[in-house]
Amino acid sequence: MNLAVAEAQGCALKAKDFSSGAHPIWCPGCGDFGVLAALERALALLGRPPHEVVLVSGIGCSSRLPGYMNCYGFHGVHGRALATATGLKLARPDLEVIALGGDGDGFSIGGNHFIHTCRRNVDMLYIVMDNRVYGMTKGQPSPTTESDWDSELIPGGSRLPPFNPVAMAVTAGATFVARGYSGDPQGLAELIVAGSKWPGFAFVEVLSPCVTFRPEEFEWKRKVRHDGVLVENDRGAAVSAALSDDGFSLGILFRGKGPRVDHQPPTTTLAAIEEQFLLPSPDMA
Amino acid sequence: MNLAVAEAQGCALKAKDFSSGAHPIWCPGCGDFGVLAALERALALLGRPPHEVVLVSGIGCSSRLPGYMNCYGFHGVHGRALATATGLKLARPDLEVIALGGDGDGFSIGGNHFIHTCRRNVDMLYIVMDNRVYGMTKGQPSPTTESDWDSELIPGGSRLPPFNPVAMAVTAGATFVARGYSGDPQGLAELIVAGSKWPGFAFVEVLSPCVTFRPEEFEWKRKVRHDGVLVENDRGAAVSAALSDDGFSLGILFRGKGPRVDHQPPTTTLAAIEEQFLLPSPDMA
Amino acid sequence: MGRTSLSVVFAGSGGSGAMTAGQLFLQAAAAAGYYGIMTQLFGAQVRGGESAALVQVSTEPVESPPDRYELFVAIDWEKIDQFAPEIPLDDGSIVICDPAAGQVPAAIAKSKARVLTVSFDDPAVTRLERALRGRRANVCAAALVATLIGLPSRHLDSALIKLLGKKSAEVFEANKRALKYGAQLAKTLPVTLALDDAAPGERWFISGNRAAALGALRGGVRFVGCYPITPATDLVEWLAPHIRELGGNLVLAEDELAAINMVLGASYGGIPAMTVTAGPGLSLMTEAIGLGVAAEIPAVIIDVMRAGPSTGIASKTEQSDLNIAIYGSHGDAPRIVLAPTSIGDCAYTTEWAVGLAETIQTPVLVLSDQAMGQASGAIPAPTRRPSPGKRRTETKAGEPFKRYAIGSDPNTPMPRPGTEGCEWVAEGLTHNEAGLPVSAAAAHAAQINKRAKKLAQIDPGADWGECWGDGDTAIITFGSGVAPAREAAIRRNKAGQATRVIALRLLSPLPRKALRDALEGTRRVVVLEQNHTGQLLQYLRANDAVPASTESMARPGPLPFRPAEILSRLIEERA
Amino acid sequence: MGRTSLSVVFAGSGGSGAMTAGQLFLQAAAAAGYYGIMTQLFGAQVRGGESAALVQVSTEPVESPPDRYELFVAIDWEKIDQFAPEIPLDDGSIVICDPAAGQVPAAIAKSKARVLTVSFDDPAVTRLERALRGRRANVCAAALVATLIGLPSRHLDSALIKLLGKKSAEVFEANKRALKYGAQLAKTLPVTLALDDAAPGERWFISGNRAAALGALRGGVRFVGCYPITPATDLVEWLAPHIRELGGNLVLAEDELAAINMVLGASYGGIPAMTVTAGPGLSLMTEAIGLGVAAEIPAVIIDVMRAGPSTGIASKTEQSDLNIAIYGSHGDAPRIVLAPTSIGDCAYTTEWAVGLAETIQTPVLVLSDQAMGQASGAIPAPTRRPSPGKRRTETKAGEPFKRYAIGSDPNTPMPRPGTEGCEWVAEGLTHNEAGLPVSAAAAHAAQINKRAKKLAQIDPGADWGECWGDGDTAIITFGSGVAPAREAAIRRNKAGQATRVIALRLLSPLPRKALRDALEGTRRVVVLEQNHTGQLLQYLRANDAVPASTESMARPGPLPFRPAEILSRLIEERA
Ligand SMILES: Cc1ncc(C[n+]2csc(CCOP(=O)(O)OP(=O)(O)O)c2C)c(N)n1
Ligand SMILES: Cc1ncc(C[n+]2csc(CCOP(=O)(O)OP(=O)(O)O)c2C)c(N)n1
Ligand code: SF4
Ligand code: SF4
Ligand SMILES: [Mg+2]
Ligand SMILES: [Mg+2]
Repeated sequence: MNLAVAEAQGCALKAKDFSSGAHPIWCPGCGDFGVLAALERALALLGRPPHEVVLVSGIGCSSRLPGYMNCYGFHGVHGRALATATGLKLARPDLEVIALGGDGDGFSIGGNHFIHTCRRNVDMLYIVMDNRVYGMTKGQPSPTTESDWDSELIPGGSRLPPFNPVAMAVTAGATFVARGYSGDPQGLAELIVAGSKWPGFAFVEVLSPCVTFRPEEFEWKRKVRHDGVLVENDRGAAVSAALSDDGFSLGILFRGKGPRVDHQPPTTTLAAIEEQFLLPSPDMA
Repeated sequence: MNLAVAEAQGCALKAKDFSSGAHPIWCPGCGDFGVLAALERALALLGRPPHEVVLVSGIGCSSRLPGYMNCYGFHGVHGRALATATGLKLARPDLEVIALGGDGDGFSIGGNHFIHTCRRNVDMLYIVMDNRVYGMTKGQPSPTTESDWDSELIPGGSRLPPFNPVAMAVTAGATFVARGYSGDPQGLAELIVAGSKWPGFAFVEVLSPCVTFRPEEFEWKRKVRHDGVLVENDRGAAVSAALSDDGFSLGILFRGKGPRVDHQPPTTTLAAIEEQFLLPSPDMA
Repeated sequence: MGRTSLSVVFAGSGGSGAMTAGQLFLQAAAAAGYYGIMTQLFGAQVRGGESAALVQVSTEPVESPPDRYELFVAIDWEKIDQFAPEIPLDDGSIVICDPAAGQVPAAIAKSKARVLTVSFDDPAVTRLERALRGRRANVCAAALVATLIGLPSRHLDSALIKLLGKKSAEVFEANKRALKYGAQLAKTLPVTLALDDAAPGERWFISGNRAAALGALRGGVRFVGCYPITPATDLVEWLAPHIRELGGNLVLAEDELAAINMVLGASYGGIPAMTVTAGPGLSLMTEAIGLGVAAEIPAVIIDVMRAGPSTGIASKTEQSDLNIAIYGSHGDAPRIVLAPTSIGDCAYTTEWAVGLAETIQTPVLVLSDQAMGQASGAIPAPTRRPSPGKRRTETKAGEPFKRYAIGSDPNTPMPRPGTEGCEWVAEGLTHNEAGLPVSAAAAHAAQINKRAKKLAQIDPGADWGECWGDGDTAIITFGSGVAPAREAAIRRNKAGQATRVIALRLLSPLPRKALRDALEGTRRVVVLEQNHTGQLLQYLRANDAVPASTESMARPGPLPFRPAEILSRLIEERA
Repeated sequence: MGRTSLSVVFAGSGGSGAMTAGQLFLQAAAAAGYYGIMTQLFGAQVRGGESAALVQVSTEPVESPPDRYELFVAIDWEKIDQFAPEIPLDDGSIVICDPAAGQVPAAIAKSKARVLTVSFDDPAVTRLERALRGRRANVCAAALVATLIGLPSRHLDSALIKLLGKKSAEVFEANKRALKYGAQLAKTLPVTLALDDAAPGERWFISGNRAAALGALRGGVRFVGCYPITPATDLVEWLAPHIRELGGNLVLAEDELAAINMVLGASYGGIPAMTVTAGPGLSLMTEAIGLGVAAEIPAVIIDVMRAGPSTGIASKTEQSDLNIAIYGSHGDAPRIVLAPTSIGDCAYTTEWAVGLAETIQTPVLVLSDQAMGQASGAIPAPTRRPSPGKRRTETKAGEPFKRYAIGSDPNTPMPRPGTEGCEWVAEGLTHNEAGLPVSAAAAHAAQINKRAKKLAQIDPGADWGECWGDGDTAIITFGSGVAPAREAAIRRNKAGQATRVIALRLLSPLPRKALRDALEGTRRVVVLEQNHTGQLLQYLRANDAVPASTESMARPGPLPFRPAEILSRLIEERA
């Protein structure tokens, strides 16, 4: 459903119902403002009321987002958002669980949880605000940083090939992979809605510029293209596309099959379980 | 160079020069015996004397291997072999550094180091003895375990798609990826030699049965095929091949380009560095 | 009055079935109404290596390791040198072995134990049958010892059915034959070890790890995130099917970092949650435990301690994780630490841990250990349960909800997500009452004080621990130190050296008042613990909770404390 | 004698350049031979938010925070409420501000400080120029204060060149004009704050973090594995290019687990290695630190402490990681913990840490803190260096080499890989002398004792810490508690209340004898530390190292201790 249409139809919830009103600590112009706006819109569209939504994040500028929204949230430790979200969703399948954070949080310290969450396919959404830098710690190269980006820590650049989030997610077993741009809140909101509705783990990489430490990312607005090609099921093809792409094509890039995690109702009682330990009263005869 | 030929030519070093003589704790018939034998042969062939070789491992049955060889070793904590090996190789580029361990050690708890080491392309070899189970802790499913493998912890199987080590390595940026089989020490030794000689990070997945907790892996000897196709540079094609393969094709499966890590000689002295802090003596006039 | 207990070892190489012998014997004795306990010794090999089952049976509850073993049954002698130093025998002990297995090795012979020989091979069984169906010397050995203590054969039969359950009828028959032969053998031996009748009473057959798992279920834990680690894995392996049967989840995480953070997530969702680990895993969890403290999220962490530091000895016991349990997160992150006082108490303490975590909204660590966790016992039924603890979730209507409000009750409501109008963010940064990150000193201090007050307000009542006796010598200990300390105290009391034992169930926050009361009237205080540095004593000193003259009786693992060791050290230290 | 010191705050909103003002002023004063220190306060915003530079200059070395600021220069008033509670002013203070920025806010006005107004906008600069080149009110403010203390303009010029270095000539000229205007403004104000002449002597301009980095280089560290974390990142950012210039490596790891394990790998290779982190990272490193202990691998871990627990307040100081530093690994894993006693001492202590790690072959933690690490000072040149420590690598010829041999010297040789005939395996499992994993109690105890002996044998000599004075009241403290404690003691001594200060550089193993000697003749002992639970005092109590009557003067961060606070608490507590 197109956002404009949805809003025209007068959905019950409005984007502003999801705003906490707190003032973000983000630098003026930070891409994360766009993500915040898109998320508010998307949630309004999804129609789940604020109290049924939980945002789970790690540590970083981007990970501050839950504090700026009106819904439940968990601002945990650096790199563990996906683990926390997985526990939450498995324990409370009735909630709308959205994990989010930065490229450092998700792909550096959190890299292991990323690949294993892709395999696990728990029904939740993961949004990474990828600015290709550790913003909060004031500008060090992250896994997605270009190999020649100059910084105090690594003058001249790391020379390492950047981590390709889309290709990694598909290889690791993700069933829904998309890329959005913070400067396009409308398109991004649509991706978020699609990801939330996806019955499994959905990963949305969002190009979200850090205007302070990566001012050159202003240029992204000229680089992004709405021409991402959706590959269905063929993981090899999706990885090939992601590896040869320049990383600026937007849209849903992959959808595939994965395991379904179902919640099982109780089948026994504690008393029945305890019985196995009870020794029969010996006949003393 | 073919091993038989090499040995016939009478290389200076013999496989037994690398044996410590310690009795492995492995169960009789464990695949890891074959890996040990292949490694000893390969090192003899490589021609680096034992004191220039360091084996770095984590924790698990397979990770016990360094104790059984006559060379330097580092039996560290669970999951961190690649980090330790990276530090060692960067600090001592003159040494032959080989990291090794199990599928649990490398792909579960160590998964983050695995993907980032693939990117970093430090010149060392990584051998994973993949038995698709946590052997040392007595039989729980690892990331590479088949989704329907029944265990005490997950009766009926995890239902998760197995982690594909070859595809993950290639996607993450590895420049040399191969697969060997512990029941074929000769072929495996050749892969190890090729990996060691590779000027960058080389990853060799070794199918190494756990006869105790996965007795069905005896069957692997009938499943493996020496028909792995070498893909050069085209990562997408290599990933596609790895994802569609049944996991039993042996050989070098991918070789590609990656960053080179060079050691820089000193260009200044400590005294010169200290100078920046010295305040000029104020003229008190 | 005749004999009231027997300690016996079944030992053998890989494949000899020594463990099965021990289990068969203990289960048969338990079926006959005896109390008992069995612990296991393994060789270095991952599986199929040599092993020994250490069993005690008794007319009274028994949990302390014996000073010495009265009976040693060698199913074979291979690699016995590996164990010999860990199995105390003396000239009053009896060794039963088969001459076909070779000479009694020096490591055993030097004990001067009396050697009795038997042939474990039933002459009525043909060679061919034996080759086809196995020797079953272990089953025979179990029956031999069971008969020696006077167990009727039906208990052996029922234990066999329990152990073999699903095996084929043929296998079963072969085993029954071995049982019968073993019983016959017993009659040929010139010894009698008949036990008095057992007292009636309800009892359970359970291990410490299973008891802890059960306690968690009783407390309401319905989510477990874990990563395998010895000696904690069998706890979750038992728990896995059962928590699922109760509608809960057990997730095998990719590592301990994921496990503990999954637990915090599930708990935030309102579901009591737990993880189970050992030292190395606990080290990895300390950051998230600090998050649980700061964000006030309930969580139970069971640490089945093993010998450290680092990977140490994975399969053997120690009590050296006390420091990290109490102090192991950065920042001021005080938390609750409990320790079970017996196998059965693993259920009680773990259930209490869940209740405390839920009411105090904070991580609670349970320090079990390998010796207690992996011992199976026929024990008095652990039916006593702590008073239940529930999370406070109801908010005051009309007032704007502040998750971290500063007020008279520091245990502020934590509504479950899904509750309308109470949306709150769990926050690990220094935060204000509403949970928003701030960096002001006043807010920082207010929240630190709030959390400290939660702990300070805990009134453990009688749950703080246990104190037996009122002697003027006191042994303070915890966990698997409790049983041998009690046995030592019983013997000293008999000898007129009045000794009391104080077992701390609540280690942190330290129950100062209860401990002070328990120490009332003592003239000598000794702290017994299984680690090198005397971690418990240092902790008690740090809290000014013991007299300056308090003595340390600390040594590292992995050997268990034996009552005689405690008695002799009590004499030595004084000298 | 005239004025010997001045404390001044430059405050302003994002983009106002308050920090630059502080730096410019301090560097100019330093160039003129004054000692000084500057710390920074930031708002919540990641960058460009409001900020304040807190500066002191003095004719004597100065490191203690002042009780109050004498001068407050508001470049503008935006968001001043964020800071006001952290900046003590009183009716003796002077506020300098521009009426164009609006009224003096209540939070400042309530201090009753005298308000002087100026216009930071040079009337000689046209509006257009100002719009094009910026206001440069900050540069003007710096020049104003510099002129008030009597600095010749050439020092301002040279400081400007140092700070702006590469900027364009145009920019440079605009700034010089602002300097000049500021100097003129000073002359219009009805105050004189002229400082006495500074004493001669070599001095350095350095921060605690840089000093620590330098100490590491001096000690021989040539490998660093790290992961960014505030407030430790600037340490590695300074270190990165320099360690590479010296032929070493600095690797940005994927996380702290990788960082510390890389360090152990590099160190095993024979290269002194280090990691640098803050609380959350340290929590993640505890498992590998335990490995370093067990496998006896040298490693230096610098923890620049910030307010905890959990993520806490990333940019602000606290001393609450003492517990985890000393106790934070599973098992018995005692380690060496040091704390620098001043900015300059960060170099000394870190160099000593490297030497200790290498000689004792074990991890050494250095507990710095944000207040010390991120303060820049013009300080006495830290030229004193500890005696160098080297790893023992030579083995005895002829004997078979055993890495973990038990003998008279517990510091057994650890040959570098590459050495023929000495092949050994670093082992984190309980091992025998040869390094092979074993599980016997005797070997376990032998290795634990070996490692304990290494620590027990450390003779720190005079390096254990410092003791100033011999008063009968003693303040024991560490890290950034030292400077304010010394200042408080100086004042008390002047008032006839003889007070000594004991600064522990070696925290673990506790230098019992030195501390006992330092406490000789005291009648009152107070432990000053910046955390909630009194971690240092508890640790001293655990070690029976202080009298029972010892008082705690502990409170959490993030505000620094000020001498007056210490003085008044010394009076209060007694009452
Ligand atoms: C365990 C731990 N290590 C390091 C840090 C420091 N840290 C905070 S945020 C961050 C990186 C943030 O980068 P990213 O996730 O990309 O978020 P951004 O700020 O760019 O949005 C780091 C390294 C921490 N808080 N905890
Ligand atoms: C931090 C930590 N967590 C868990 C363990 C327990 N553990 C030891 S080995 C192992 C898994 C071994 O599996 P794998 O690496 O596949 O080796 P294998 O035994 O199969 O060769 C685990 C979970 C540990 N030692 N340390
Ligand atoms: S530093 Fe970068 S990522 Fe962080 S708030 Fe500023 S612009 Fe955004
Ligand atoms: S348990 Fe499996 S992996 Fe371990 S030694 Fe035995 S066969 Fe090998
Ligand atoms: Mg980022
Ligand atoms: Mg395995």
